[in-house]
Amino acid sequence: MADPDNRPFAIRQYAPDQLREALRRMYLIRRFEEGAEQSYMRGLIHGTMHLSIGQEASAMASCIELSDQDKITSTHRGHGHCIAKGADVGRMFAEFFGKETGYCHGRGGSMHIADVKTGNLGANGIVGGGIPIAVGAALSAKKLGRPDVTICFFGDGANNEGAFHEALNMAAIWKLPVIFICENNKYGMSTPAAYATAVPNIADRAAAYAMPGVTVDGNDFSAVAEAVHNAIARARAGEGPSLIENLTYRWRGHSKSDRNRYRTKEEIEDWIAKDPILRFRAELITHGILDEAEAGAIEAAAAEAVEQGIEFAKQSPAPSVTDVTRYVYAEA
Amino acid sequence: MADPDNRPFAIRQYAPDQLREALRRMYLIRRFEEGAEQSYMRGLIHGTMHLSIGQEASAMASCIELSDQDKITSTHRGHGHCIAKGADVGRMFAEFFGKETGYCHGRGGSMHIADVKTGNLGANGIVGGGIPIAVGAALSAKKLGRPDVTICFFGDGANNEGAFHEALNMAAIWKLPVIFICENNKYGMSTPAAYATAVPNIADRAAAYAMPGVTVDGNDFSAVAEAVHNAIARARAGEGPSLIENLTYRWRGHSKSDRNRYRTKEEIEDWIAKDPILRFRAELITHGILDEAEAGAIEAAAAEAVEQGIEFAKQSPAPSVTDVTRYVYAEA
Amino acid sequence: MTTREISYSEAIREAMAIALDSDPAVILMGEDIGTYGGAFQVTLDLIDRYGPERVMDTPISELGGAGVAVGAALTGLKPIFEFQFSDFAALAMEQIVNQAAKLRYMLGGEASVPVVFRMPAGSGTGAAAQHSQSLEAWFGHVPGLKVVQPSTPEDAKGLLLAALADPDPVLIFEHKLLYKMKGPVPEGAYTTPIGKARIARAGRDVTIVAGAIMLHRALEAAEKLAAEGIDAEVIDLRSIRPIDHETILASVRRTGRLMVVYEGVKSYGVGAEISAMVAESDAFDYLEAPILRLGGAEAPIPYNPDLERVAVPQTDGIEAAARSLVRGEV
Amino acid sequence: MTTREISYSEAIREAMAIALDSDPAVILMGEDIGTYGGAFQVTLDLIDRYGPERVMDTPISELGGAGVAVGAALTGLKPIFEFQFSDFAALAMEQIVNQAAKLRYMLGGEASVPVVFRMPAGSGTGAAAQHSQSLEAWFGHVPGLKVVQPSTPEDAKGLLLAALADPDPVLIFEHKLLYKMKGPVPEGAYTTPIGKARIARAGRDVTIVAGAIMLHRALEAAEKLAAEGIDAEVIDLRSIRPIDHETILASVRRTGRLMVVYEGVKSYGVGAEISAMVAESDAFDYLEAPILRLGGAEAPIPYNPDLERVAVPQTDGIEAAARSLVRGEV
Ligand SMILES: Cc1ncc(C[n+]2csc(CCOP(=O)(O)OP(=O)(O)O)c2C)c(N)n1
Ligand SMILES: Cc1ncc(C[n+]2csc(CCOP(=O)(O)OP(=O)(O)O)c2C)c(N)n1
Ligand SMILES: [Mg+2]
Ligand SMILES: [Mg+2]
Repeated sequence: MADPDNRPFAIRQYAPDQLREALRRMYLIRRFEEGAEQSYMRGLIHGTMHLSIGQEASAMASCIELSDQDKITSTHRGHGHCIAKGADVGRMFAEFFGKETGYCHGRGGSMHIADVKTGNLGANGIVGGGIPIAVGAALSAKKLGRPDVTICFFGDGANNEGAFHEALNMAAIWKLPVIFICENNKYGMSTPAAYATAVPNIADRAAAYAMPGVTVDGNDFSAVAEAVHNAIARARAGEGPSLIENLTYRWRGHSKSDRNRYRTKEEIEDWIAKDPILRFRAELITHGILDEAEAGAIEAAAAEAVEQGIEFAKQSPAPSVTDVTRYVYAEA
Repeated sequence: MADPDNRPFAIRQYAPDQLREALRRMYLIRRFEEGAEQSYMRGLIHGTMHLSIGQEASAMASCIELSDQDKITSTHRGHGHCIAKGADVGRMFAEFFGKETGYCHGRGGSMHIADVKTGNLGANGIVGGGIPIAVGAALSAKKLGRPDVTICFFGDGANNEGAFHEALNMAAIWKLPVIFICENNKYGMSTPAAYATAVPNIADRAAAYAMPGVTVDGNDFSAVAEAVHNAIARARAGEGPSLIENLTYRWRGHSKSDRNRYRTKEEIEDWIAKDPILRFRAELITHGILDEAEAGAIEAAAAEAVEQGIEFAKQSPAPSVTDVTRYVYAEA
Repeated sequence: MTTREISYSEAIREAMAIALDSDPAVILMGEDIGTYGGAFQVTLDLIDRYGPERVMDTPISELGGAGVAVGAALTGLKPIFEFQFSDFAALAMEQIVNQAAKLRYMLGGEASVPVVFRMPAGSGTGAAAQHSQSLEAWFGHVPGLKVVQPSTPEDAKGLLLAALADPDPVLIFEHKLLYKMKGPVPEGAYTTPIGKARIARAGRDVTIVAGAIMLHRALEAAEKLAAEGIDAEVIDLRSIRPIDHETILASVRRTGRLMVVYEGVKSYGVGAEISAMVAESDAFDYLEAPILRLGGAEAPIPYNPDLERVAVPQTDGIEAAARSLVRGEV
Repeated sequence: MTTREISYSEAIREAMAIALDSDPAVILMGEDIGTYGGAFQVTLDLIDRYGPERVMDTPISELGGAGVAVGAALTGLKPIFEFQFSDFAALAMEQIVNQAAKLRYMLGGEASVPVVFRMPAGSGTGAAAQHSQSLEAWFGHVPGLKVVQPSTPEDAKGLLLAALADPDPVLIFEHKLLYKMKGPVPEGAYTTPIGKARIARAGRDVTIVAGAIMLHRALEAAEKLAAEGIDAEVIDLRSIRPIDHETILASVRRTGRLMVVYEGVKSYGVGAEISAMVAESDAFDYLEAPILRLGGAEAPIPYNPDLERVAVPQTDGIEAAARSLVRGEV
């Protein structure tokens, strides 16, 4: 075995059980989204959805140290964050199927998937919409004397929204326990980050808020985990926010309506070759956290959980149409 | 006389007539605002107003190279910009007095003072509101093949608005001929820039847009003129935008309702001692551009123009109340 | 409870102090609400009494600031967020409308956003088009929000305390011209129910519905009309969302005539909703005349003071319109 | 002029191409309107035909993007700015309302802002609360803006060309469910006047005012009602600001009954204004029944498709409501 100090951060830092659970959740994300895609094609899900296949390391490594008290705000591409934070895939499918047993009782769908009990304050249909909300959650923690941190996910496209600027500035001046994680998958819908954003790395913008900014390989579980670990430590120590940019890629189109005209097949294939799940799995095997058979079992269990989740969702009741105005206001 | 190369930039760069005209306009700004203040106290002006006394070098040195084709967007503290850009103080007073002969026919008042013919697209009651508009003006110049540049004035408080971020990013990615001039007078209303803005210098934020950013002594005419000169050259050469931060100070309260509780008398006095007009006047005399007597005559002429302006405004007719919906839409 | 005469802004401040005293989750946020005391001096000395940890100056960042308040409300705080002028809420519509108003629903009832937005509104201060709007109708159109508009110091306090007790987002439109107006206000904590209108003056001949500063002009007009034998009932609308249908309909059934007075732009304004609500109800059958709306001019608020005055309803206009309505001249 | 059957989105695209061809000052701006062709494929191949200098992808910056369009319009360009979904205009209210709408007035007529905002609106796509709103009433409330809502491919083209010819800011609410709908569209350039409604079906028993997708549902309902002897007049509203008072009032004077159908939230929606406008006019005396509004539910648009369907008026509901109105059951 290699000198312990040379092992990747995640292997050094986390217990084998934690690492296996992380791999399990990454498979769960992948299979969940594949299952959602198929369900969509079979007409079980309507509307649209945004798949994060290819970005699983970013979601999972960012959330590995979080408890249910810690919060996240997520995006339109939020299934991975939701599962990484601990949600149940059955209730997620139920939501996508528009069922009363879904996390949002069928009112939200994919774009608003949330699980407030595990600290997921919700996906958001508005690009950048969750960024100030995350800062607010961090403000609550600080004012109410709670140790929670908040992780705020957003995309490269979102970093050009005014909300990004205003929120990061406030987080910085108030030294709030929030970690801004930009999942830079090279495109905001069809628009290259290289065109839309004036700086080469989004983490460069941290300088405008006097906070640390780092760019890491978002498909490298350990690299992400280490950056987030440091940022969480900083946040919990009262030293304020950080900006982390995870370079990654979505294999699928932006949403169900994407003709993929803005990127090449080669580019997509290059990135498929950089599968973050296979990479993490290989790393765990290399470092003796699990063996092939165990890995296979984890993978199979994820597929099984997804099947069961779909079944649960199918069996679940739909909301009653007479309840269309229910949940608009608190019930008296 | 000193070695020519050591003379201040403005003295080297501009013809004596231009420099004398600059001094004249700086006095005109000062006397105009004093006149407005007195008129307000006498009840000739209602509403509120924001005086820029103490910031005249920033306005004038920024505009010295501009023609009427070049554009500016201004702020709630916009009298100085308006005069520096070439407006007539009589029509300005008429506007403040709510008269039909005013630049806005009495509809706008101080907060919307504009003079579209000299390229002033208007003060703005919305902090940061003019920043995207300036970028749009620069886009017009570029698309329509005109050589104009646009100067966009805003305060230190405005730099925390989302509009600042979005606009600077777009100006940068499209390499538009616009110069962002932040007049950092240490406070946004009562809120210290040091509290509200996460970075020590607002020019530090230029890094987030990969554009040059400089901080200069905004009470030093020549320092401002040089920075703006370089930025204009860059803009006209098609190399894109720049951010310039002029460090300055407003002697008066934020507006007519300010109790000045957030700053000390000493601080105000320190800055009054740094009067940008006296400093520029002394510099012109030192370098033989004019003598004391000529300077005195310029000062007196400014006072005289202000008196005449007030007279013109007083004599002017008010708009008819039956015209309240006039100018909402273009007349057919 | 003892009642004293204090001003509308003092009443609001008193409500905030009660809230800060009684609930550690309450914080105030807004631009220059600390040392400056707020643009209209409503928060005045609260920073001295509660410190900058509870009375937080925000940078000039309306969208972000409102969003921070929403996120804070979602996670345990109860922020009272002051827009310096309600016009600047135009910068924060996304957080107010797309987030605060919809979060409970989008999350199927699993989340609550108990945030209060204070909205200084209205014209009459010479501040021109971007600082004088009355935009309350926009928010009335948004399910998930509650929108109130106090006309008296007593209600300014009671509605703010009711808003704080409400688990959903509430916007309070405070009229700038009322801040200095005095009136009787009970000491201590009490709430004015959200969604209840108030008959400010009983009458038989015509129902006049009005809110904020317009209530006072309508009451003045009613007094003048009384001298000529016209007996107007004046209803203080108080709540824009939800509207108190019953109080208004009952009044119209009695008087047979309805006039709505509001400062916002006439078309698509508050008066449109009230008129339409009555016109589709059973009170329609009681109407003896068209339903009159007296709203703001179809123009931005102008700077010139005479223009500014004619841009919104004034007492004499209300009086004349009500007279014509009662005399059947409409 | 030859007329062909093309879709609503093809008609819009054709109008944009005509404008780009005929006026070098016209540019298109918006998120993903280039290579992607726009979220609803309305701009499709225009980037291939006119290049990225005329068809400009903007970063995801709605406030700034709209503001750039306003500044460009103020200085010589004629931008057509596409919001990807009209819901995102909530981020740009400040530039649309505080700047574009008011600049001419604030500057006393010395400035002009000839910008066009394209607003894909409405529900029915399963996109839930933040991507399905019908916010046109907000803009109807804003002097300085013009607001239209085409219901047919022909009008989609004609109103866009009219908007471009207009020296003031115009918002065009395009209904997402109509993009694929085909209809006859004349070739070449023509304008549909802003501010004119259209009698889409003449009738004697009841006036139904509707716009966008609701017009088609109202027409369907009218056909069904015809079978039972109820003859509905259906008016295509077309223009939300200004409203064509005369066409609507004349119709109500003939039919004596009015119903307004709209997708936006019922309260404070488009129907409120139309109802109130009629209730205060001389047509009031012709009304034989209350004025009915059929608007969206008082809720955000839900995700579940059945809930989504009941959240806005459908053909059967329109039919039933009109029947009750005519039969005096309201
Ligand atoms: C305010 C707003 N503008 C535009 C959109 C439409 N939209 C949805 S996702 C998206 C791209 C977002 O890009 P990015 O932030 O990079 O996230 P990614 O999709 O790549 O994960 C766009 C333009 C939106 N939902 N909200
Ligand atoms: C969007 C918006 N928010 C708040 C205000 C109220 N306000 C007017 S000026 C001002 C301070 C602006 O500070 P700064 O940008 O530094 O300009 P300065 O007044 O110092 O020249 C504030 C808060 C406003 N007019 N617009
Ligand atoms: Mg992206
Ligand atoms: Mg300042």
